[in-house]
Amino acid sequence: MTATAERPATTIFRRPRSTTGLWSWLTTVDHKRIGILYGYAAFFFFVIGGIEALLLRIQLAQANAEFLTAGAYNALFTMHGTTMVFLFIMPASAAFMNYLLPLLIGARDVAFPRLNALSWWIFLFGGIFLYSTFIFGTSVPPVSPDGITGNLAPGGGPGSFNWLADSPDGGWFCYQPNCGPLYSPGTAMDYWALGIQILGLASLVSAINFIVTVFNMRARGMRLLRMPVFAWMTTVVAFLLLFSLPIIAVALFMVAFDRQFGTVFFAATSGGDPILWQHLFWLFGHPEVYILILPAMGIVSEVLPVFSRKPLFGYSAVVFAGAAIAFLGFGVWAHHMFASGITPVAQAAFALATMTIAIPTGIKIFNWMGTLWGGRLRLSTPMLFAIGFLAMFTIGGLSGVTHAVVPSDWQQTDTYYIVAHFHYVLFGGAVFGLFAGMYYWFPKLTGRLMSDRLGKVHFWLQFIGFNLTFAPMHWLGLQGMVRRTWKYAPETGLEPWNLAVTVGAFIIATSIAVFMFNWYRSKRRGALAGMDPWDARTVEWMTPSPTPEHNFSEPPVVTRLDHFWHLKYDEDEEGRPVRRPEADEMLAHLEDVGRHPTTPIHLPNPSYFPLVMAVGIPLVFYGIIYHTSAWGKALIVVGALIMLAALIGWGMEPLEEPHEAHEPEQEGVEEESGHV
Amino acid sequence: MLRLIRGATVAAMALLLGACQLIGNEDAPLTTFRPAGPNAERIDDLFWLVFWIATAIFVLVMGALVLILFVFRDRKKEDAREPKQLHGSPKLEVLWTVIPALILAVIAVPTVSSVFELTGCEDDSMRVELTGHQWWFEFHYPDQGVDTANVLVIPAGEEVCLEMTSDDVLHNFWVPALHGKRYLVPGQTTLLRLEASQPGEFWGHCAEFCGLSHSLMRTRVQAVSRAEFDEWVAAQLAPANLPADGTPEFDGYQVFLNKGCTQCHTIRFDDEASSNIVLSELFNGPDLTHFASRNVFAGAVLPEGGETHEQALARWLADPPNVKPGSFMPNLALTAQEIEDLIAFLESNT
Amino acid sequence: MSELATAAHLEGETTGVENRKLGMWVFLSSEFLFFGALITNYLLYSNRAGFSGVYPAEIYDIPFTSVSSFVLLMSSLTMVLAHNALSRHDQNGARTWLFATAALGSVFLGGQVFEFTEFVVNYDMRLSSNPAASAFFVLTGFHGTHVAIGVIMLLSLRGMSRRRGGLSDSHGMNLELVGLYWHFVDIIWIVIFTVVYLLSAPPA
Amino acid sequence: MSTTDHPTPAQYWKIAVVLAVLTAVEVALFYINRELELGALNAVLLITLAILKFVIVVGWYMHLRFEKGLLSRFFTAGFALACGCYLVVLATLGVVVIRGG
Ligand code: HEA
Ligand code: HEA
Ligand code: HEC
Ligand code: CUA
Ligand SMILES: [Cu+2]
Repeated sequence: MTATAERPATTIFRRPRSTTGLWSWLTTVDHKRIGILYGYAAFFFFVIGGIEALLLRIQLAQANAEFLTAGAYNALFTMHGTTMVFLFIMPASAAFMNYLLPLLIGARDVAFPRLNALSWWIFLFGGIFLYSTFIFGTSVPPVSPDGITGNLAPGGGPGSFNWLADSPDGGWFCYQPNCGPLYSPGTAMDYWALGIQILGLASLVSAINFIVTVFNMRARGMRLLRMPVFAWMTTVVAFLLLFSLPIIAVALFMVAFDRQFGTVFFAATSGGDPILWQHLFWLFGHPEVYILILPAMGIVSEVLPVFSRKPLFGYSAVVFAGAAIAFLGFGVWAHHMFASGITPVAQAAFALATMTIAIPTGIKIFNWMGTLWGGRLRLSTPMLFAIGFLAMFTIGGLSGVTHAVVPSDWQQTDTYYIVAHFHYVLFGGAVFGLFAGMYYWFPKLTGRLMSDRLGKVHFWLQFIGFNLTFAPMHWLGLQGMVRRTWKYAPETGLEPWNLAVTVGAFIIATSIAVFMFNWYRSKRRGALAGMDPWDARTVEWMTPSPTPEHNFSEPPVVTRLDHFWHLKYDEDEEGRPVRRPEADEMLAHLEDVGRHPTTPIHLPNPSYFPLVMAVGIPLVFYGIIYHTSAWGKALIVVGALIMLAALIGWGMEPLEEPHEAHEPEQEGVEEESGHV
Repeated sequence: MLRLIRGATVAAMALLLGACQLIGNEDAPLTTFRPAGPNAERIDDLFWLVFWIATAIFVLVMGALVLILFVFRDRKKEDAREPKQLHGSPKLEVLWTVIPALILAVIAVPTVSSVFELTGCEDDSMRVELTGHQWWFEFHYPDQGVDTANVLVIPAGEEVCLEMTSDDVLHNFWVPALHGKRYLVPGQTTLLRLEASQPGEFWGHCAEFCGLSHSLMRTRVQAVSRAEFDEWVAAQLAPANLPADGTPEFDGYQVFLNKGCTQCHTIRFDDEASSNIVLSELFNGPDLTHFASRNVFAGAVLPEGGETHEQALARWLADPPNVKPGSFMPNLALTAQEIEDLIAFLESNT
Repeated sequence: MSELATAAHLEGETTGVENRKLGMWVFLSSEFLFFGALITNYLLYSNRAGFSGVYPAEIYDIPFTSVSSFVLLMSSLTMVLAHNALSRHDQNGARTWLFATAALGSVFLGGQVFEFTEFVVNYDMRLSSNPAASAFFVLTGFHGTHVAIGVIMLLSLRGMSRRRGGLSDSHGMNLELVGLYWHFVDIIWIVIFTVVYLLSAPPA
Repeated sequence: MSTTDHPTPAQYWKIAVVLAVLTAVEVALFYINRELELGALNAVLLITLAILKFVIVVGWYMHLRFEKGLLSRFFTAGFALACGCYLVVLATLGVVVIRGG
């Protein structure tokens, strides 16, 4: 089907045309720009989440400290966890997926470019909605079942950050009934529940988009088992999102209904079952942790081969292990509930299921080491981070296995031992992996290289800071430090290590500052990268850097895994690569064609409607929070009308403007693509 | 610069490990490493088994990684040869699937068996009903008829079965020296068995986030000999002493009656005196009949920092939510005199 | 070493299914998890003993619900007939069947409104009565919302077809998509009708 | 756009009749069970009937039978995953009792 088949019946607005400046970013449907937007937003939230963590750490540096009030502390760890998971790692992964997925599979864009823009805007507004709790949210003292009103925390001095206490404070898994209407009255928790709901919507739309992209948009010859591992992991993550988000959506609706409309799903006083929430949350939450780690594993699988100058060892094993992790990930959720009083049969079953995940994960680890084995390891910054990932993730994974040993977990659960585990996998794993990717693909993004020297300073500072922060937490946990604790008594003997942890956190912060400086400077003044700075293997490097708007002038025709590498290298009898004599000429040709396409290329036109549509959603959700008041109802109506208008506009606007090719030379040729 | 940082890393790691070793012997009352009863010991054994297996894997994997980095690092020599392009090895894939599976099987067997061994209670063990409140623990001994709070007294060498529930949100009862954790779920009953081999006092903590003062919801378990336990029960069953007229204790008693304390707290006197107190069903606060017999109170948080029981009580009565943010016991605006009298009265209830 | 780019190498890069249709199927597969959670929720609570107030299973009007289930089921027939008519370029037929589908859907919705009102007014079963009631209303309510969205989509398709004198090929895809969604909502009701209405019983 | 071997309208009507009959049987079973207390048999029968209707609608009305296998794989994946996970949730919450435990 081509867009020429019909003329737009009415054009309410003129189509956006700007290709530079603010408007171009507000209306873009280019997957690369959307990726960049995701990336900066995610990093912004990383800094916010990090600052929250630093505040937590200052409070915990000493026993019985009074730096933060209890209310502020509880709000901060809740927002820290929520931010890092939903507003940092997920969108940062989405940034990579958006930017890279089409490039990796040799496509011009994702299947539904406008839906892609919609996902981004929904995400952004979801994040803003969630954070607006700091301004609009309220916490009021709970009322006991017997009708006695509790007391709020004493205010503390102006330096005690008590104003932060008016925000969600139930932990990132919001256990019921503490998060219910009875024990968390006030609107803060509504912001949390509805904010996560909005963010989930954004991810669900992305997931569908990526799945269709992978199955329908690959370049010729790019069979599934020729896709780069990162594209594979994107696919796997998309399926994880697809199947786990509806679960949390229902769970969050139940919370929201309990809080807003008087249902009693989790109200123990009316017979509701608080454990049901835990099942639903973790049935989502455990797949979620693989949603967080698999993209990083994909990145590492791209980086290690390039810097070892060897193909990925056991490509298909790595791919299938990724899929197996995802599949098994749906069968282990109750390992977060070993202490909840589920039957021993269930505990044993979930323990066994949990342990099996170590097998496919081990397969990945060992294949990565097989990749390194016998290679010519260039320890540039991306490689350092990838190796850091390998080492740190293994530690986190092994402590994960110790949790799977149920009776041990009864001791460990809800202590800093768990906090240590998940920071090793989340920070040591996902964050190290993401940094590897940032250094690796920075040239693709900007055409320049990041400073390797500063990169190494960043790496080593972060590596030290990270271990100093999170290694002692194992110890603290086993010495009895429960998590989510605002204060601990001096007699517990926990103080020295807590101080070390806090120092470590500040070293991490320093390292991040180094990174930010490096990024800023390299963008302006970094060495020019050229098209293929790393002598890479995959087809995204077959386009000039920075990537031109149309990605590929001629989409590659892929003949095998690591297509690009094999265009550059032949193998001798020993199986060692020999650079083809024509390689340099080919690169020059690719660069030239990439910049100056010979055939006209038709790209999806920018559109206002994703942005407009996304504006409506938070309005409706604000309206729901205040639905008892007239203006709350008005907000719902206004939001709905905006969405409806956007929908109509969207429906009437063809994806590609048939008679306004965006460059004069590009008339006539139609690219096949969907209409959404 | 870089070399410096790298050197520092290695040194820091070594220090870290060493320091762990040192502080291992330190006196941490909540540590999981000093099990004091059969349940915790069983867990401890299991932990160490798994710990050493994990450490072995860790050492092997890290050792191999460091070795690889050392051997295969590109030394940027001109004549360096390109590496052989290995694509994988089905044999190795099988190997590193099977070996971890076998290791896990080794871990799985004791895991599963101990789960069954350590869950639930023996039928004939002594029962204690435990109810979690924001932010204190209430203990009721149904067979003995004793009510107390925050300090659980048990006979050493005997199994005690906690039948646990919660009055409000989730809590999680944890005494590391005696057993792992178990949730207290409103509307449901969960079981946890505790046994201390020797007399002693053990610290505990609520481990599930339960609102504003979760970090100040602690507990103690005191294991005593059977004889002492029986004595303790007898003492707890005795009614509180009605103070004689004109003493400071009596003034405190009057304050207690008149300042609304009885809305939430029970003190059991002998029958005649009890009839003086209108016990309101309004709210359930800790039973204060033998308040002074408990070495810690207010969620086992007070006294703290070396203060005496009396000093702590004075601080508590002056402004409970200041000691414990969010506490359901309000600041009753007591005068210094009233507080003094109350202390005299409450401290006499041993 | 390098192989030739033979035709066999280049096969199988896409599914051949139109993007939007693939997207719709992918979306529908995730809806199982959505409704599954709601049904689970109902199953958990529907026969727990000890709630105050009535249980939904005590007051079902099976004959009434059977009729509205039948109505929804038949709307799947009219939906598929609309699709079939369009594929035969029978614009009028398509319009008629679309309208019939929307009408049947509306009847079903009307039935649901009636049922809810009945439960609230006659039996005082409300969202807040007990978890079983909460679960019932939220499950069937979300299903009803899906039906309502379907009806709106059907009507706008029909409206578009009238304004433009017919549905073009690309609208044919729209119709097919709406159809898939519609049938899906119907099969969810098949499950709900059996599991929630016919099989559930109040606690003994 | 659509494949050629779709059912004809006549077939669609026939399928509708089958569906209607199955529904009638379901309702009948409900009343029979009230009188005769069929117990587990009732559940088995009703669920079988529902599955039958489900498969018919998906297979013919949604044309899944006539589509690329990939679509059925996606669809069944969602369905199977939902059934699997939620049954385990119910089992763990003690609603579905699995014998032998
Ligand atoms: C990136 C995220 C991520 C990842 C990848 C993992 C991976 C794993 N996690 Fe983790 N986990 C979290 C994030 C993650 N987790 C979070 C956020 C929480 C806490 C949530 C909260 O309470 O707030 C948590 C909590 C958590 C718990 C609950 C603890 C509790 O609260 O009581 C458990 C229990 O079993 C667990 C287990 C595991 C296991 C077995 C793995 C496995 O996948 C690990 C597998 C990897 C390896 C084992 C290492 C490499 C393998 C080899 C070298 C092969 C050889 C190894 C063996 C033979 C053992 N995790
Ligand atoms: C990906 C996820 C992620 C990441 C990266 C982190 C990063 C960090 N976390 Fe995170 N954490 C979680 C996920 C994560 N955390 C989750 C899910 C929880 C559970 C929450 C709950 O219980 O509900 C948790 C809980 C948690 C706790 C437990 C709180 C409690 O139980 O009471 C602690 C305590 O120390 C902590 C500390 C830290 C620290 C010090 C970092 C540091 O690594 C952060 C370092 C980053 C920065 C410091 C960035 C800032 C940069 C700068 C400031 C540069 C300078 C700026 C300028 C020049 C402008 N975290
Ligand atoms: C509205 C209810 C309420 C009133 C009125 C009240 N209390 Fe309390 N009291 C509590 C609660 C709840 C606790 C438990 C607080 C905690 O540990 O978090 C408590 C704890 C205590 C404790 C510590 C008990 C222990 O063993 O932990 C003492 C002593 C005490 N109150 C004395 C008093 C006195 C004296 C008065 C009257 C002047 C009083 N209370 C009035 C609710 C109340
Ligand atoms: Cu009670 Cu934490
Ligand atoms: Cu998990």
